[in-house]
Amino acid sequence: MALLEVNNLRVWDAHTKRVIVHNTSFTLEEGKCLAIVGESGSGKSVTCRALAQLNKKSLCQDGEIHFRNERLQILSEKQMRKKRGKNFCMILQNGMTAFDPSCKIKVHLFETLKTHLNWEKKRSERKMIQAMESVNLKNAKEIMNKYPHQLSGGMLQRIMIALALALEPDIIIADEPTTALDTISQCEVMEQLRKIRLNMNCAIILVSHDLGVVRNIADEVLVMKEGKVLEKGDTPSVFANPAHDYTKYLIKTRSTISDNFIKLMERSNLVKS
Amino acid sequence: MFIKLKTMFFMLAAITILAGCTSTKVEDNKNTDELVYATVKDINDMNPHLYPGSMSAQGMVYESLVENTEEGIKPLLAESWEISEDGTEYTFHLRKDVTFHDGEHFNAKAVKQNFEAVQNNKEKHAWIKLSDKIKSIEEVDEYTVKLTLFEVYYPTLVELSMTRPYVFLSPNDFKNGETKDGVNGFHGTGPFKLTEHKVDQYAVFEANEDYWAGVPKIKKITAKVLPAGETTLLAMQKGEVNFAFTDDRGADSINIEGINQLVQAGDYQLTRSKQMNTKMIVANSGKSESPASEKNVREAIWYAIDRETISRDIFEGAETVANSLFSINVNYADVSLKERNYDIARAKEILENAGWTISSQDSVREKGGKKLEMKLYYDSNSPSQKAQAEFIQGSLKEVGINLELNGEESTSIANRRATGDYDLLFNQTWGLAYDPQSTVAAFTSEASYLHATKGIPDAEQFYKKIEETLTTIDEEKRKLLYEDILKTVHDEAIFIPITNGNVTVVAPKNLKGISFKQTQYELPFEKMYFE
Amino acid sequence: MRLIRNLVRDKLGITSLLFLVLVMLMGVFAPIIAPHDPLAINMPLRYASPSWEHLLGNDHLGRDVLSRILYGIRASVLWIFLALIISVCIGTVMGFIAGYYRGIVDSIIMRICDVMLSFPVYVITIAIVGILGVGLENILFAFVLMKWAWFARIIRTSVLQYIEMEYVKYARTIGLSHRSIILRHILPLTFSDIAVVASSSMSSMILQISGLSFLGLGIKAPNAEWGMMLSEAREVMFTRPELMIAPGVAIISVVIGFNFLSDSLQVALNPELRQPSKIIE
Amino acid sequence: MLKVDHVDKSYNNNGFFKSSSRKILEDVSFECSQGECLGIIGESGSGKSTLGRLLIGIERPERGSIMINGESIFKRKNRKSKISVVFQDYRSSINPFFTVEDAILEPLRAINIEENLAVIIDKLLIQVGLSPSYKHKYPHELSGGEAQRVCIARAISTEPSYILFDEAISSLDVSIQLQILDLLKELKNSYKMGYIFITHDIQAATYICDRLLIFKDGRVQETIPTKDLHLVESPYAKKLLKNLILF
Amino acid sequence: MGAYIARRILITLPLLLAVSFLTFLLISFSPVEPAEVILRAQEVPLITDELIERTNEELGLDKPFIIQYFHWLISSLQLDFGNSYVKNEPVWNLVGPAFINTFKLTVASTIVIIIFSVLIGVICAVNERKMVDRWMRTILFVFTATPSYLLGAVCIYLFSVKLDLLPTSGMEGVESYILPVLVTSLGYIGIYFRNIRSAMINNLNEDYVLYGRASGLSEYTITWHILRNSLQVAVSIFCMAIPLILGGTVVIENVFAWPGLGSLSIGAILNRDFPIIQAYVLIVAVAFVIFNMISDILNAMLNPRIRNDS
Repeated sequence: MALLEVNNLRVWDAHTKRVIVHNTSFTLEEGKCLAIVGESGSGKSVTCRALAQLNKKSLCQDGEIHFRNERLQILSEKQMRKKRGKNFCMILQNGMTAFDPSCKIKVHLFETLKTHLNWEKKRSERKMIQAMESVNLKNAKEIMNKYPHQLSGGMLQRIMIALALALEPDIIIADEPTTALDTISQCEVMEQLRKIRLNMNCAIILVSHDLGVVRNIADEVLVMKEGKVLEKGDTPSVFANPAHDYTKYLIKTRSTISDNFIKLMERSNLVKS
Repeated sequence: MFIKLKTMFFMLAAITILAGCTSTKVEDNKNTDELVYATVKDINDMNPHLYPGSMSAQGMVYESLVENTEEGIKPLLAESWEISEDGTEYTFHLRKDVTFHDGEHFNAKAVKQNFEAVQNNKEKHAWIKLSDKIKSIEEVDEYTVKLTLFEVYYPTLVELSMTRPYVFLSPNDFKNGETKDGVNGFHGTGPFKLTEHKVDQYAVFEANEDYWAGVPKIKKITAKVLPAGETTLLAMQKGEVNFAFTDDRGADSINIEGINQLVQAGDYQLTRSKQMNTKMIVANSGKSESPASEKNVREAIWYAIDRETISRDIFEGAETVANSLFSINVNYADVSLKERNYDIARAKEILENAGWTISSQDSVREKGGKKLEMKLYYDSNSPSQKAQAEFIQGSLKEVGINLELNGEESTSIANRRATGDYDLLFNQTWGLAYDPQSTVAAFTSEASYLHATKGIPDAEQFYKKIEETLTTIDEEKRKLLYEDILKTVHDEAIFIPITNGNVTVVAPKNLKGISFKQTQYELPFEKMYFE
Repeated sequence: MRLIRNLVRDKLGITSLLFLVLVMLMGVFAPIIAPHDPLAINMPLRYASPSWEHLLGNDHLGRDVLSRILYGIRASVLWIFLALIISVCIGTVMGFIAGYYRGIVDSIIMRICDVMLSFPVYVITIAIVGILGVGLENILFAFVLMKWAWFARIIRTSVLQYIEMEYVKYARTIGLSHRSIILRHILPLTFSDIAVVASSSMSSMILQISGLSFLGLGIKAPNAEWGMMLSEAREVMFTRPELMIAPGVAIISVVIGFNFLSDSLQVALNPELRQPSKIIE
Repeated sequence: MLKVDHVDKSYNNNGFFKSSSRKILEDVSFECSQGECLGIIGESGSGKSTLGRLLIGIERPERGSIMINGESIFKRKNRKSKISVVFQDYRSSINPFFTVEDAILEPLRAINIEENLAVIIDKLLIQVGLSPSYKHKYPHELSGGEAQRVCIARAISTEPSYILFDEAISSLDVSIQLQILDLLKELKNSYKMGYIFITHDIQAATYICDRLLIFKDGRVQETIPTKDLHLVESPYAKKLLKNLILF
Repeated sequence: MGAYIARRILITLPLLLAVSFLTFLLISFSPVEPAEVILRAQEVPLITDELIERTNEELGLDKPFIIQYFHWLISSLQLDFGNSYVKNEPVWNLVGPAFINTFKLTVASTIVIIIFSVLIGVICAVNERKMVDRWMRTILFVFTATPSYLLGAVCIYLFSVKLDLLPTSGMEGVESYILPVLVTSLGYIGIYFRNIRSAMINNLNEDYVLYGRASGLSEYTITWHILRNSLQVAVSIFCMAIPLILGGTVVIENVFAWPGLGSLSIGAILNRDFPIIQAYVLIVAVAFVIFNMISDILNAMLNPRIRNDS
């Protein structure tokens, strides 16, 4: 049984009637990682927000989304709200803006834990410290008492992962989690995502334009362009034998740059392939 | 959340409206023995020996030795008096049953102290010639005082009857025996006591239960500050205020049509005094660089003003056309003077003959490169003055005179009158008690009309005549002198009369006993009563 | 260009702009289009009701209200507009000097602005009228004196913002002169900011000046001005409330026009506000 | 030839009681010769953008000098037609009131070239792979890649001695990045200009640069020819390479 | 934080000094000789040169300008603004009560403004582009464009005369506050609710709102976060509203016969009573500067970026 099944998802702008995501269907198995790949404007973010019904009110969507055989569309906003966070956990691109700038980090964390697990502050704090330490954040208590602007993007990204860890969701939706980060933080964040998946056996939907990241972690790939799904399949086969011209093109450009690099580094043990 | 906010909003709105609805309705004044009158300005400093205060308020609280009535000078705080043969000694016999509001007894000592306090601040009272003439004041016995003058001064009693400064304040209120630097309280002998004063809001006067001439029937009078005319009208309509009258400065802020409507609605009555003063434009003959210094120009202006229309349309008939500085019911004013009726052609002709030529229709006349332009100042608190000014501006344009209008506060206008910094300004005579002697005396006073009259040919001679008029004891001679003086100013067209004004009272319909005094500044509230 | 294009797309904005231009033109050409002499006194027609001859009726001196409203545009809109332009010009120059050259000049100008901005406009206007006397010109003088600081500060901020734009950095890199950078790269953009601020402060100035005229501190009789016309009408507002309608509507509609224009300019200039919904990728 | 010599730069935090200053660049020295492409690699906060501002002469260092062909770049006339720049943010790189034509002509007009402008424009546009019909477009009508191409056309129009690329390809999609990099390679061969390529993307940098300069905390960690990249010695550079996510 | 506040207060001091100097300078431009004005205002009919000289001496007007300024400054600090030319009373006796009256009106209006602009702003923001939003904006748009005196007159006519609910003028009792406060507030609400609304809408598009939603937080919690951030902008605006209203009630005080600073100053102008004008300008300007300072400090307290970076 698929964990999540999406049939003919369509998203359009209510005012301009422009269709942003054309009939899109895919399934996500328990514990798997699905990557949605595409260049800017391909509608990949809108697609994954549509899953949790998080798009703006001016965007309409139809099509069927089944989560553990439950139709999400027929749920009330209140029921849906319960699913968010508990079942679907999101990780946003820019950690710097993802937390209320006028509150300490812990406010959001505790509010979320209180909402879903009804934990009181003490327990939340204890659990968060655990979770944060497991994503390599030291001085967790101190960090929680800071404001977003006092922390780096990589740290905030890892806090979001830690929160997901504490909530133990079924699906983590990671929207470009590495794009805004430095090379070193990128690597760390990817490491944590991989770890979380192993430890908790939760499924991941990863939205990214970075084929390197995708190839690294995803089991399946969905290639999108201008709101349409061009190709889907399991990662190795898509990368080895891309069916669509566009996929081929994407892979080729990416490999041109990195081949050059890899060739340079062949003689070294610095880079792991 | 949103629903909650909405309900919250509507609840708040509802509370606001409810608060409005449940607010206690203002007391109905119609059937009480209280009067609430509207005043444009605060009653101000009530010190009777200084000038900033409201005269109508001072008139309620303080009294003078004698009273000026239609029939002449009558006793007030002085029961009787004698004048010495040579006319320089006045002996007053005081009433014995008078107390000040603070319980202090009114006697010769109090009179002497008050007179001395006034005389010690003499320079401020220069406008009232008597202040210059007083030599001494003595206590003869407890209820007799003797006033000695340096020389004969015929308006002595008239000036003693004025609302200020020769009125009496309880000596307990004096500061170091003086009043010029402020006083400790405002205790007079009058029919009403000042009991509460909130600056720029209201002042409350209550009936003096110990008043020597009987307790006034109106128990409480409140002066409420309402700067804008239409607010007054509204307040009257609602009953927040139930009385209004032409105020101190003669500013008629209330719209006549509005009053008429109010009266027609049935709750109010309108009472007008007989002609009290003359409203006029004063031309500054002494300002040589101004065209107003030229007699022909002044005369042309006189001819160009359609006083009939002003009286009919702007005053809606409430004021009558005036043809001379004083109306003939004023003492000594019954002299035959040349009439100058509305005559545009005549005005043009006069100007043309005087050398003010016009190049085309709609342009301004010129003489020797100088344009025929003048500034007219009016009281910004008086809509009728503004309307008249605009009307006159239009008429003068027709004869080729350009008039610039400036609205200012009355104090500022008085200031201009005193410094001579004007071409033309609105003014009015001071009322029957003051006319003609005070007005004529004012021709020589810098504070008043000195600048205006300076341009009269042989002005020194003219001023001497005025001095003589006031000091002569020969009644016939005085009459002749007055005639001469009035003729001169009339011929010179310095005071361009417009209408004869009166005091207007709007009062509740059931208020009786509304009468007037000889001055436009006070009302005898003590004589009023509700039916 | 983009500005105009966007503005044209915004119906409300272009309508207000056209309306205001029309009003101003009517003010300029008042002598041609006004049916009567606004100063012609005609006492028999005192407070006459509207008629074909006098479409909006007559006032307390029988003057034609319509003509006075038309001539009133000059004092109520055109002169204020002129004062606004003068203060905008002073403010622009000062703001540019401060924002572009920074340093000590900036500090001095900004401190002066701080001091000027510590006085509410009403208060200074009242003080200046108190000193120089009543008159529209004194009020306008006070406004110019006070408002430039406000514009200077806004323009400085926007200069500081635009100076950080990459194309300005580029222009500096290739060695363009300060003059051409200001004229070609910064002024056109700040100009649009100025337009927004100026049009909204225009409406507040109209309201404030009409308020002062209403208090009798403004224009001198017999010249027509809407605030004064309202003040004249107020005296008879309970017997002839209809006299308040014409000047009241005139003020309200012009002020609304400027408000709408300011809003539309803001939208036209800010692409983020333009789209009804922005898709965040 | 561009020579950066012992440059220090710090920013003042103007406090009321004390003014503290924060060092952004410390003793930075390097050279870039004509026709060379030098990559400056640094993570965010390393001071590389400050360095960028110094290299285009719009800010001055506290200490040290930056010379082009022996003349200071902080004099306006020395920069004219010799230095150019392409920024990361293509949206604000072109004045929104300018057409593509205006934008490209700006540097040419600045050095008073008035002849044959129409021909030059067309040639430049073709050279950066755009159709000459683009010259009447406004910046907001261009896609990111197109805008960046216009910026490049503008940068090469005066054939400067060197061009600074300040994260010029970072905001573009990978496929576009490659196109731009190829274009730059091609242009370099035909114009023999020096490139200074500031980026955080070490892979892209190796694709185009001859020499790499590893930059951290305002200091040069290591300078190394690209072909010897695997021989880096500084611990930071090693860590950087280790953490790369490769394709 | 403490350092920030101290710094902000220290900056204010020279500004206050500059403001006071400018006030003094302004009045000294007056073309009329003060001594003469005083004497005239007291209706002293005959003014001699001697009298003027004596008055000048009494007032210290014969001293050099800068000394006059310091004298004035020092006595102003003790609330001694000299005597009113017209009423011959200490200025503070007149200005003080008037200031309190105006301040009462200001505070009442500010409270109403804050409550309603936040409420309406929030309602409009969460219902963006819906009926409520459109109607609210249209209605308030018209109110903002209406001259306050016209609005005042209409309100008096409607509520006081036609419905006979409220007093027309004066300041006796709570009900006399309603109309002046309403008229004062309406214009400002029309401006400020738009600020709140657009701040809310901007915040609605922030990532933290999305993340909050994605974390399954309730709309209530999210709205609270949005409001909290939007109010940061609003707090400083509201703080500035107090001195703005303080200096802008002139017209409304005239319409409702409110015995405040506005009425006092208009009277003072028309009587050329310069000490009162001077005190009025100074008091409002000082209030302006101080509230500006408070608004900055409040803003810093609410905004952790400023709070911690100082």
